[in-house]
Amino acid sequence: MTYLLEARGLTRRFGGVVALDNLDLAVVPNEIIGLIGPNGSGKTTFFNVVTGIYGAHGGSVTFDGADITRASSRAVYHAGVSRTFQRSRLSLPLSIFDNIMIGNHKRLNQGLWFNLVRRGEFKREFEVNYAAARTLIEVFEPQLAERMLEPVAGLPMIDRRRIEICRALISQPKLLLLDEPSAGMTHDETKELMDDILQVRDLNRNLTIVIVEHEMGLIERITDRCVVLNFGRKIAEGPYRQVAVDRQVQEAYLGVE
Amino acid sequence: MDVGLLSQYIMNGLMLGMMYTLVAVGFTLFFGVLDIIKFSHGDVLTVGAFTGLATYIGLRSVGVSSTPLLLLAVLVVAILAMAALGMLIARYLVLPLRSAPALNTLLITLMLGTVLREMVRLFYPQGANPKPFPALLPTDSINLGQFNLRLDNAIMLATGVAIIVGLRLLLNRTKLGLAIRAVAQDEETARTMGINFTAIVLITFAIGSALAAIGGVMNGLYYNEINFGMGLLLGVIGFSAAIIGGLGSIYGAILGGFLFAALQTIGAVALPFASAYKDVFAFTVVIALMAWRPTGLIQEKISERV
Amino acid sequence: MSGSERMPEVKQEPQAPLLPGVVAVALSTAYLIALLAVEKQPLVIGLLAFGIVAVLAAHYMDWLDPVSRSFAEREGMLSAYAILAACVVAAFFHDNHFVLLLFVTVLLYAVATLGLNIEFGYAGVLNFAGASFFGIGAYTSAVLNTYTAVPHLLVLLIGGTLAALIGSLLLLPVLRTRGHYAALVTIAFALLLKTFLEVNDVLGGPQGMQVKGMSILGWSFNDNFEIGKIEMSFYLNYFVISMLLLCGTFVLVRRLERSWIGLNLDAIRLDETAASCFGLDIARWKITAFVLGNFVIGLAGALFGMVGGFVAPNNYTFADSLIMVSILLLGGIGNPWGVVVATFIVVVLPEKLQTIQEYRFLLYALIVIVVLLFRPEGLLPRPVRRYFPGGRA
Amino acid sequence: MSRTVRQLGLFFASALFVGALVATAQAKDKVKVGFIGPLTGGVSVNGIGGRNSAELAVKLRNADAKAKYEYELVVLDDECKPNVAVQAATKMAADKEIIAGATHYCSATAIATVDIYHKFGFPIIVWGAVLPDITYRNKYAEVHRVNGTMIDQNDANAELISKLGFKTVAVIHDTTDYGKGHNAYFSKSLAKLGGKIVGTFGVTADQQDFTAELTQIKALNPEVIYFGGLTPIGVRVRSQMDKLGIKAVFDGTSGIVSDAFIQGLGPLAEGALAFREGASTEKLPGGKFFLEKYAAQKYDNPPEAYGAFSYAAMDLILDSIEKVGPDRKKIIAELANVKDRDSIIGKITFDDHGQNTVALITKYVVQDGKFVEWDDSEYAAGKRKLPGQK
Repeated sequence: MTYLLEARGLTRRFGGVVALDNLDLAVVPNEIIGLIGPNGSGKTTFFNVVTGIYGAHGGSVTFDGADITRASSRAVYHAGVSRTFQRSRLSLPLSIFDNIMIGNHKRLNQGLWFNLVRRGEFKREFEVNYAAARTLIEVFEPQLAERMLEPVAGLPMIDRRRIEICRALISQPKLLLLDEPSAGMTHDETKELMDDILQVRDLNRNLTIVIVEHEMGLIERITDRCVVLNFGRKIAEGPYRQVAVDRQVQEAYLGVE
Repeated sequence: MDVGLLSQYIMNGLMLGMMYTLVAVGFTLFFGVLDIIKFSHGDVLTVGAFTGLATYIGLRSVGVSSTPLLLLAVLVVAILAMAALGMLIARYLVLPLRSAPALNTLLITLMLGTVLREMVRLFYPQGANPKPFPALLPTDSINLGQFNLRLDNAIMLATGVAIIVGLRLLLNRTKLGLAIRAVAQDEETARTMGINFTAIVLITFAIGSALAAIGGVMNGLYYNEINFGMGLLLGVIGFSAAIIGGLGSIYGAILGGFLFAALQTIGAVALPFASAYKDVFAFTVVIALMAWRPTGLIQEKISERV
Repeated sequence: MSGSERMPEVKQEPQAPLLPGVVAVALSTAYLIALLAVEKQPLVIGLLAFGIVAVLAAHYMDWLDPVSRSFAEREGMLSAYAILAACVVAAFFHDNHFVLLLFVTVLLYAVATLGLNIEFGYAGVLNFAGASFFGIGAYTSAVLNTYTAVPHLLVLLIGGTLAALIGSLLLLPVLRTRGHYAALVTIAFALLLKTFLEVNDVLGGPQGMQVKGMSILGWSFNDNFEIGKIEMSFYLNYFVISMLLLCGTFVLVRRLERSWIGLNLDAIRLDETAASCFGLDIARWKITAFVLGNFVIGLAGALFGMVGGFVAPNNYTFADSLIMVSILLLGGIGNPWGVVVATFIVVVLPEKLQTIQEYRFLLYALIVIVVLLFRPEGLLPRPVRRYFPGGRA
Repeated sequence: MSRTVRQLGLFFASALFVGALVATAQAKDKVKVGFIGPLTGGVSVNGIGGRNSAELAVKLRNADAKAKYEYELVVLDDECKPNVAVQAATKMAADKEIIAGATHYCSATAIATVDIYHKFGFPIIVWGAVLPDITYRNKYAEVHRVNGTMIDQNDANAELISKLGFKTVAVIHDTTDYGKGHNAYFSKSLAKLGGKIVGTFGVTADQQDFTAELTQIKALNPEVIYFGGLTPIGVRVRSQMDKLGIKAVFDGTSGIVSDAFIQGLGPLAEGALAFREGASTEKLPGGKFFLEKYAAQKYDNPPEAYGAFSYAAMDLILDSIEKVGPDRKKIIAELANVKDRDSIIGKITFDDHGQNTVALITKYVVQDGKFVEWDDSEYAAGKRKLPGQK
């Protein structure tokens, strides 16, 4: 079968530390994969290597049939991968709308002439995208749709997460990488957020999601499949129930060797 | 080129390099502990030099005439005064701005520099004019062919080296040095280690400013003239030196200081065009260096958490 | 998508009234005229004190909010009034060479600072060599007006282009460096250029060069002229063209900010990594901002060269670049209105305070320090972006 | 009874007289005149000396009951920098209230501003700058000068050092028009007398370190170092010569004739040569009068070398205003036909370029911390010798 995302023997080192150790990981279209493992097991590093923030020291990554191992962050985004960050990286002084539009970069006309001179056409494009952003954020929190032009600096964590996810979704990517969406949120908030994400996914069936998460309840509930990392190596793979009972996994989490 | 002549040029270059280094080390110390650039540093040097001169004139007027005594007094007063000034600046201008964007700190300290400079110009008697600075060191000299070695220059050079070595020892061998390096590494851990952050910052600023004072006096002794504007260019050059060396690294500052002096000297003598172009040459090389090594010659570790 | 029937209205806030803005413009015009007219130092100081008190009072009475709101939403209209006001001031001093020169200086410094604003107000590209690019423009008009017959309007464009081109030599280091390291690149360039102008004979060395005044289609800008029977200062010519330049730049900067490009620049300034993860081409936008900014600065410089009639290296030192930067921070980074207001303060204040002539730099530096300490966002902080102010988002 | 009448008459007469006086005193309307010079920076002593002297002229005039107007002196600082000077000049010329001005000690500033005075039709008299071009490059009716140009002083300079038997000279000059001018005229006159220039070095006016240039000069080993520049860098060059152990005659120009030069160098100044057009102040026709009046004002600065010229320039302006009234155009016309006009610096005659012709050149040598006229010095008498003098 063809994979949407496929990593073969992916390796990344930081000085002496091996963050990714010859990792094989394949993602089938339209599935939701949970990427789990103890802290420092290389989950986030995997995202950073895939999205071109870090280069790989070995192995390869293909996305949608194209090799993106050496691709820049830009290229990866344009290929249809977008992500959220473990520590929210919104532009705080900018408005909700602006932050979402940053995620929409590839669908906005970036021409100097268009932006500076053809204000009429620009306005039309603006209104279309404004509407799109509203529709999207309303799925998460109708309140926010009324505050589109307020800076995000004043908003609570949950709202920032929502905006960050909207920023990742607005460009209708093929693959969404969620890096610990639950970080800094209560259990209920997380649950709510996930339901919203699934709702979006129902609107856009061919969205594939890789999610890094510590909330095992959440993983169990939404993932089709899990991949467990430890010291940058894959130690287990399969449905959550199955990997949850795996001895190696339990040892990894308990830190027994 | 004639050997004597060559050694003369080298001597000139070394003297310049020493003064630049003294300034650059200050910049790099401040950056180390606070990650900020205190741009008024060059003008602290000016104030130091003028404090020294004022001390000299004052003591002469009360009849002190022994040169060594005068020299000692000039140095001590200048150093103490600048150390105090440095602490005040840190306490009331730099520390309160920790949360503000780096650009604000940069601009405020630049403006502070203007304030100091203007104060000297306006409130020091006839401060707008260049002031003769007494030669307090023995000026005997030996002529070796084209090379004229002056005792005072030799002494200054030796002093400079001693100071820098001393600073290294202070930073590496003493508890204080350990504390400073801890703060430079990571403020939080330093605090948890029970280090009084504010105190360390103040002390660091005191040390850096004291170095500036020494640099100022040295400048006066070398050129036998000081003026209210001398700090501006020295400050910028010191900053450049610290940067091309690599901010936060003492060795970087030293390397940068002497490198810049070398560039100027080479620009003045070894290049086809007129010696007046030496600064153009030096700064061109600086810019080229930045393009080649964007974080300085002695690289700062940058690890960005994503 | 289903956006068509739900039009993108912001919450239905009522259109802010025009009046407060108009009143504000009128009052400040009157104040400006008074300030420029009085010579007696006690009066000047009195006026300044009054001005400060008045603004503070208005601030605490919350009279400023309606003003800022009507500026936010009726900007087009109020800009027109502001231009009108400027013309009133100019007309009032129609035969006073010096005041008009001062006024023109303000306008052109404002243009240059707007250019700077594109660079680090939006893209966050540090530039401590503003005065140098200003100088490149000025020297261009000096050389071209002296040795060639290039039409002067073209000379202005060439000045801008040259500034942009020479600036491009710095692109590599500017793009590769960050923070203080980036600052050094432009600082080094500022010193380099000044020394170069000083030691290089072709361009007059420290002695500088005379610049022929502007003349378009035989209309010489350096001659006084008469309207009816009234003698007009020749600086009125320069006022007109500088005003046009300022308006043009203002519109450019506004449109830039209120477009996807403005958004890109902000995104890059605030978080390069995140920006590149959403497909932004960091280098492309930094280059756009740096080149465009320097072009604007050079343009202003070229015109200012002709106004002043003289260029010398000492006009374009690192210290002068700092003045531009402090105008930007005083006014409030990213806010063009702030730039204009701050330019008036920074340029006019020292000129009017002649009694403390000696102390004016000291005072000026202190003011900047105080403002930055107590109002780090500047006098007029930049408001959050509205693409189409007034009613619609 | 007749006595009372007489007394009454006397009373009324005196009353009338007083009244008249008061009336005239009130009737006097204010006229603004300007002064520009370097009040800050390295040569400020000369600027302040000039300012005081101009002020003195105004004060004396205002004290004079016969004067038609009451004068107010507007003083601006040119910092000896062309760009600052241009701003100051524009400011003064743009102010219609100011009728005329005595302007500039530094040639670099004077040459930069002449076009502005012309543009605004503002009559000025240069009181200190010596560059010929100031009056001779253009033929501006607005521009005049009471002091002489640098041409004659460089002839005298070259003549003296060759008379003393010096053959090889290295030239250091600042790269403003002032320094370049000196370099050009000196080199020309020296060549005529068969002297040899072994090297020429242009330096910028705010340069601090000259060791690079001087080390090169040391290798050339000249007998004389000619310095075409002003006091501040003059001081630096001389003291750094000593640092590098260069034993050559320091041969300066009018730009270093100021007490600041000697204060700056102390004993090192000994034996430095300098030249100035015009007699030294005390030997001027009105020199004694001027120095007395100046001393009476208790200024804390001496008038310096060009104070007398500044006084003369301002006095000439005031005379003209008294004669034709406060009107720029008329003043220009009036100054155009100044011929054999008596002044404290001797007869003033403006040629068609507005240049006063000053024949006499004074040669100075520093002796025991003073600028002494060469002919009265122990060096001329042979009691002392310049370095390397045979």
